[in-house]
Amino acid sequence: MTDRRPKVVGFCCERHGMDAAVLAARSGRQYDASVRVIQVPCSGRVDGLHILKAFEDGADAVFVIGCLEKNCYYDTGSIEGRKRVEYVKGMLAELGIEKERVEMFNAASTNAWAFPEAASKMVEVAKRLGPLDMGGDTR
Amino acid sequence: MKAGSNLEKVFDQGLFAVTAEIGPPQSANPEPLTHHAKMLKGYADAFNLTDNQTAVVRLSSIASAFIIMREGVEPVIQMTCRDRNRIALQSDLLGAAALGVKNVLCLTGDHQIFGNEKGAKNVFDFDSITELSVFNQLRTEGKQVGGQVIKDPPKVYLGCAENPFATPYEWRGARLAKKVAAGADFVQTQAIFDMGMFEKWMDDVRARGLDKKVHILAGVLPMKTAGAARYMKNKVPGMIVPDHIIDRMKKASDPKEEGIKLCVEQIEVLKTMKGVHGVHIMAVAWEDIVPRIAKEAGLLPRPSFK
Amino acid sequence: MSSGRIQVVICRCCTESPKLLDIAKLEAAANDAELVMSVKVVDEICDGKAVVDVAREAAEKEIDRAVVLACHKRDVSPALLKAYRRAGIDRSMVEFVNVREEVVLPHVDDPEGAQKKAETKLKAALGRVTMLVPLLTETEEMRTKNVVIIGAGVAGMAAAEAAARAGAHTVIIEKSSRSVKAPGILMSNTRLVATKGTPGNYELTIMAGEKTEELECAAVVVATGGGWNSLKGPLAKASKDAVPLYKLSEMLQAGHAPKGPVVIVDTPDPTGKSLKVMDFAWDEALMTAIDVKKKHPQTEVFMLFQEMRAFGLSEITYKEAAELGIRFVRYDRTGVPKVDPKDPTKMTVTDLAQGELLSVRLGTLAFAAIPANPDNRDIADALRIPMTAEGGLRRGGIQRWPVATPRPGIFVCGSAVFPKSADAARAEGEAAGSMAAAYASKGTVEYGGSVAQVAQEKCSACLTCIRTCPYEAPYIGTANKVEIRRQLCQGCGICAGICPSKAIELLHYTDDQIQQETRTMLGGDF
Amino acid sequence: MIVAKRKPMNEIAEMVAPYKNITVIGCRSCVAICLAGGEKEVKMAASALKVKNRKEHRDQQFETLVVERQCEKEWVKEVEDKILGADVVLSMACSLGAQTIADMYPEKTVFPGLNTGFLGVPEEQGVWSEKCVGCGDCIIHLTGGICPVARCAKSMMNGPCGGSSNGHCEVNLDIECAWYAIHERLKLQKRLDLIEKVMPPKDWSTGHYGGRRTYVREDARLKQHQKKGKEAVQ
Amino acid sequence: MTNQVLVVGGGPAGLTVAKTLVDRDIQVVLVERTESLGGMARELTCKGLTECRNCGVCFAMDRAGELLREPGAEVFLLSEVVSAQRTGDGYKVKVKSSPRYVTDDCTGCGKCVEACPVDGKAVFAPTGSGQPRIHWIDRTKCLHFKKGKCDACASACPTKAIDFDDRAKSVTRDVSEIVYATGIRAVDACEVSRLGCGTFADVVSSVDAERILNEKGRLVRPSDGRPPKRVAVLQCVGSRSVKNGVEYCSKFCCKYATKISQMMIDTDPELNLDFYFMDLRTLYEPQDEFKAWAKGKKTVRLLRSMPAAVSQGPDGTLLVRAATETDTEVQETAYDLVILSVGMRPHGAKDALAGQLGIGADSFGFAVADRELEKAGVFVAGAVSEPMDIEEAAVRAVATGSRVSGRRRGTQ
Repeated sequence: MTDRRPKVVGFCCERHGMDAAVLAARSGRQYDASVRVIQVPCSGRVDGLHILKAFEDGADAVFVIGCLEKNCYYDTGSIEGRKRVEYVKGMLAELGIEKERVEMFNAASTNAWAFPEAASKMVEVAKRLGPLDMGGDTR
Repeated sequence: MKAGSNLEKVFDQGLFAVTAEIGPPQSANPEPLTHHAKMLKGYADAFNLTDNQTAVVRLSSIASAFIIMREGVEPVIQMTCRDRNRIALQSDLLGAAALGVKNVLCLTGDHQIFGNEKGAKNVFDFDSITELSVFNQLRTEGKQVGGQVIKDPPKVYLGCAENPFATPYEWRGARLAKKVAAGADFVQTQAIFDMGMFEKWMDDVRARGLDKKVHILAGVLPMKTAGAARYMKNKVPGMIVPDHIIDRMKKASDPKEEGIKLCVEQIEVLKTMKGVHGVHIMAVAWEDIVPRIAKEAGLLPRPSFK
Repeated sequence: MSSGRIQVVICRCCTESPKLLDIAKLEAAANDAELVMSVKVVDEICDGKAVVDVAREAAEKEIDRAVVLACHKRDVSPALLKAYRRAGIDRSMVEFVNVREEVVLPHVDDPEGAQKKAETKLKAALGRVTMLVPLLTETEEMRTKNVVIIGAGVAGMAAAEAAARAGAHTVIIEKSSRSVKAPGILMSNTRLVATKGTPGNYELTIMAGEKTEELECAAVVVATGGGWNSLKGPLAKASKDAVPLYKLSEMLQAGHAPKGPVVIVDTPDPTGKSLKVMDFAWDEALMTAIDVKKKHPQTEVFMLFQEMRAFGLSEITYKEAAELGIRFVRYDRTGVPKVDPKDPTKMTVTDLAQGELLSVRLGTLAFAAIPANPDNRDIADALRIPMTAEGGLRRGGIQRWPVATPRPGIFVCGSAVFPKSADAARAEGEAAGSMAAAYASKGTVEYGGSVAQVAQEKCSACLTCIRTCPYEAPYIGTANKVEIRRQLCQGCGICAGICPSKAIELLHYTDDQIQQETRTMLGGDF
Repeated sequence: MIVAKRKPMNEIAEMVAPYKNITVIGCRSCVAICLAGGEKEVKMAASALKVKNRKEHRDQQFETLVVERQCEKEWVKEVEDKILGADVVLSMACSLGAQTIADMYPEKTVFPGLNTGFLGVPEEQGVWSEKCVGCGDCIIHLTGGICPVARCAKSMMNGPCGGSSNGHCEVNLDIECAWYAIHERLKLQKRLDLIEKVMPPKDWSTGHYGGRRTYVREDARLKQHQKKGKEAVQ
Repeated sequence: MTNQVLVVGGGPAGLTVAKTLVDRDIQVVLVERTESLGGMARELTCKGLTECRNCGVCFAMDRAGELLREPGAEVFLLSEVVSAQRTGDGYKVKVKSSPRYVTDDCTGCGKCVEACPVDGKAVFAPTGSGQPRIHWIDRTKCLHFKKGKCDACASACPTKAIDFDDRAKSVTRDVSEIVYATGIRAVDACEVSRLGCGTFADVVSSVDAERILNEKGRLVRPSDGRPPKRVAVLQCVGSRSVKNGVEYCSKFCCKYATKISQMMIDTDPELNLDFYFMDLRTLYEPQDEFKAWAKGKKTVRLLRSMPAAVSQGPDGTLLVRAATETDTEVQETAYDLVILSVGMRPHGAKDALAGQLGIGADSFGFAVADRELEKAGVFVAGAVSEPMDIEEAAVRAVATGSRVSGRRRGTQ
């Protein structure tokens, strides 16, 4: 374990994902600065490769946040997004890396709690499991 | 006379034949076989020796046949296409015949997935029908699949199985016709519970005139519990058990007795059915019940030929 | 690749209050960055003077791309982009960084972290902006002002009127021979067969009677309605006097007296085994029942239902019906209505409210079940629009406009989606009609921008993108490789994310751009 | 097409663990189409291994590339330097690709990244099913265009067996019984006569059981005089 | 500016009409009585966690955000239309806006609220997810105005966004049409006295429940802020009743109540939830969909019964007394939280402005505007005219919008 601040990447869709984040910000809701938001047009744009690369480049936890399923601006995008996340979870698990380090979240433009909760949850996960390169979970 | 087996004689005399099953043990111990042979002698005309049934490794059917013959009981050896290619099948046929086995039942065989050797590589060089045709050619013309002609071809009486309750139902008569064309002398059917459906099949069979060409042994299966009935209805593919039968077993105070009663009733019906030349009693793992069923169904005494 | 002449704009209004960030540091960082030719710190980027000032310097310094540190890009005044365009900088070459809502506001308690984050975001944006390419947007003329409405029912007619009112040329396609007075053209005995073309210029293939015709249109409104009250099911089979509800009401309107007692059952298949229903025509059922009672007070009327869904003001109708002495019987799967096989005029049902087995004489038996319209399948196929599990036509998510489908210019309304009261269906029709007309009245469609692009030499033509795209944008082109119909591409990037050969890139969100930005953001220590 | 599927990452990781420089090579044909070994999967596999290495502080170099058809020497040759430069090659193609590389560079260790499954078709996006076993003697003109050898669990020539229940196979009730399907198809075509007569035992010698097969087309083959470079030398 | 369209009310209907018109290049003046746009939708929660449950809240709020950015729309908050005079084929309307005392430098951090010494506070964040996210001061409560001193909020504000010098404004506009979309009020659950509303802290109305869910994403007890383990949802509180509340069915309550129930279970699968109802009227959804869902959850019970009373047990838990559906025996069941699913009443149909414009009201108080009135340029939109949910309000508003623009084409 180490006191190095965890690094979390959040791929955030430009639509309800970002709308929720903005509403949260304007409502004075806080989350850890270590969360790096990468904007994508739709969570369906996120490629499993982007998630893995983020880990390669130093992320300790990664999340994708998009519109609610069945209410995705791009109709089926957030369903695709979730599938990509699930696939990566599988690959990591096979390699003995905690799959909790990747999550998919859905948000609606009107729930101010959604983005900060997702972000904080992942920061908490990253802290609990420890930085990836510090071996993380040593089981 | 094709093989001069006891079973063949019974048919030739136009008598109502009875066959039953003896499951070989999962061991090298011949004892259970001799035990069953002694116990069942005289209650049926011939006994099927299953060939690694449901793909579970058992004492080989040919060896089993030889063992029960020592007790003066006539075997029907089952030969599946699952584990042997055409070389092994033909050689085993010659071997069996040489040991004095006269009845052979040709089967495709259960898939290994059902057994205790799931990782096995199956063969299925033949299916039951090609197997029949090959054996038929071998016994009549002494000609192997490959074309080689042999001296002293095997004298065997060829049988097959047919399931009237598997889909597509309308094709089942036609399929029997293929087996007859391939050289089947007798056929043992899947266990019958839905009489109506079996009747339908028989109509088709009679319409095709098959009852004249092949001896039909209707399969019956005594059940011990309602659970068994339900299991067969739901879990065994190609098996149809009407609800009224399940109910009957459920309601019964003594299911075992009910099962026997049911079986006997079925035999009574089958005895009177045109084109049915006998019954095949499948008392799986319940061999000792066969004498009683045979008796209560009025199938005794069995004829003997010197 | 790093080229270009960059201008960095920092809006104090967005980044400075509350005093959290050290703007000077940001400014310095910007100045130190390579390729940065101009750094402007303005009090309010939304202020006209600031915009002019920024644009002037951009022009002087021959800036070709810009990074703007402010708030959410859609809140930044469009004036800035206009000014930039005049200065020769395409909107697509401007990278906005939402410092306000992504850095300042969520991290007020962590100035140090926020500062580092802001600086890293600037760095990432500078990296991104050098990778940007000008995006081409094209406009296509709509060849017609036609709005085609499918179905001349309640919703369809309302749609036609609304569309006509808004100045569209309306063409109504009606599969039956029904002829009604409608604005524009009405083609009865006509079905939709197939659709080609792109939004704003759809080419419909229709079957008018026996002959096939091509019909061009700018937009389409689907108003095929629900299925008629169904007669499929054991109850209908059992009784020869069974009629669908609408027949009963027609009969009453025609002045005929129904054979009493009148029994209205929600569905002819109460166990739901053979008939898949969407909903029940409860408004109509109640009105018909009342109609019977009013015209023939002596006639007994029963209504058998599993759930009395008298929405909104129909509750009042419901009460009225009860007061008129109509007997309401609620049942469930455990005691469904049965017609006596020996006596087809006798029906029994377990009345849950009374907890008794009720036996009713059948004079007239009517059913209110509305299954999905069987035509929906063909319509959905022809228009390439999705369907619901119940067999209705599916709209886009509610965050889009309520009557819109995922395909631009195609709208669905009324009971084709889910059964509705006539009044609600009319309103939906009106809404859909006006949306379609508004779409058609634009006269042009703009497309392009951040769309998908195929590197054909990499494409394995595996069809994955074609199967996955919600918009039918990818197709197999003449080279037997995938091409993108730019008019259909909405820029979601689903195809780019799923392509197994990495042959598809979404402009401005290429793998390089996304990974580069991620790497830079992770580089910062905060 | 050939349908394959990625080996579990832990198996792959184990195989490559002892090596420093690893070249991962995918293929743009079948395995790309069945989403197992295209550029995306190649890069993801490499990236996933790097993530593991980051966790375990192991240092490995990965080179990722994709060739048009890994089963053909010429295509492989194009990336020869990358192969020779590596300690080990991880082939993300079907075993044909992997073996092609292995045969071309006998001194190189080549690991299979995929499990090669079968000859099949995509039933729907994400679902593939086996339709042919390459028996070398096609008979589907007799069976309504449905291959019993590949699609019947017992490769029967005279099906369906007694296990066919409601048109499904006893071995796997989710799968249709091939012979039931054949019957329905031929009934539709009014050609049931095709399966009324006994079909003779199949001659398996044309298939794999006849020994490893080589097809030769003399007209297509290059004559000695036509060959260039070292091919020309016996 | 002339020939604008006046939209009265910034709820789902008003917003949708306004956006529809703006999209058709018609200038809009939108007047909202409260401090932010969104109407009822501000207080309602999105009811999906992973999957959208189609409640329409986001649709309304997204329009609110868009409209505030629209150059073609003039939005007046904390404002009222004090008069509307017929002029030719249009109207001259007078709009009076109360001061907000907070500028748009407000970042919504809420430090001012913390600082405010008034109990019950005098400075507020915008209701729920209302737009814009700018706080406001209620002059009638604020010490600065009552006592002439106190600037606690001003000194607490990190962005100096408090402006006590803000003044009331009043403007006049010439408009060609007026859309009346004043919306609804939730029925006060306390009108039904027997159910413990107002008496027990943990008996809340469905609107309160939605407010909590919207704010926290999960339901907690008002009394101790802890998540409840046993929840009762009571339908038709103040609806379908001649005695208390309203006589008609409010239409959306079943839809929203079933969906927040599903949301509660999604957030806490352990939660025991009892759903009391008379008839299950889930809008535009197959009638047994919710039943099927409930069947699949071990902890959910659907009870067809209208509870007689809510009392408090010795251990402080809430006891709901209700006749069981099957037999007539009465049972008492204990809960930590009781949600009273309230209906709606039309709002503003009887206001002076409505009278001036010739808008009538039916026996239930729903606004009535016939086509004649529409010819004169007065339109009614949204739930003020009849019970409806957000989606239907939006759809009907688009329809209204099309008639408004249609009239303009006609008159031009």
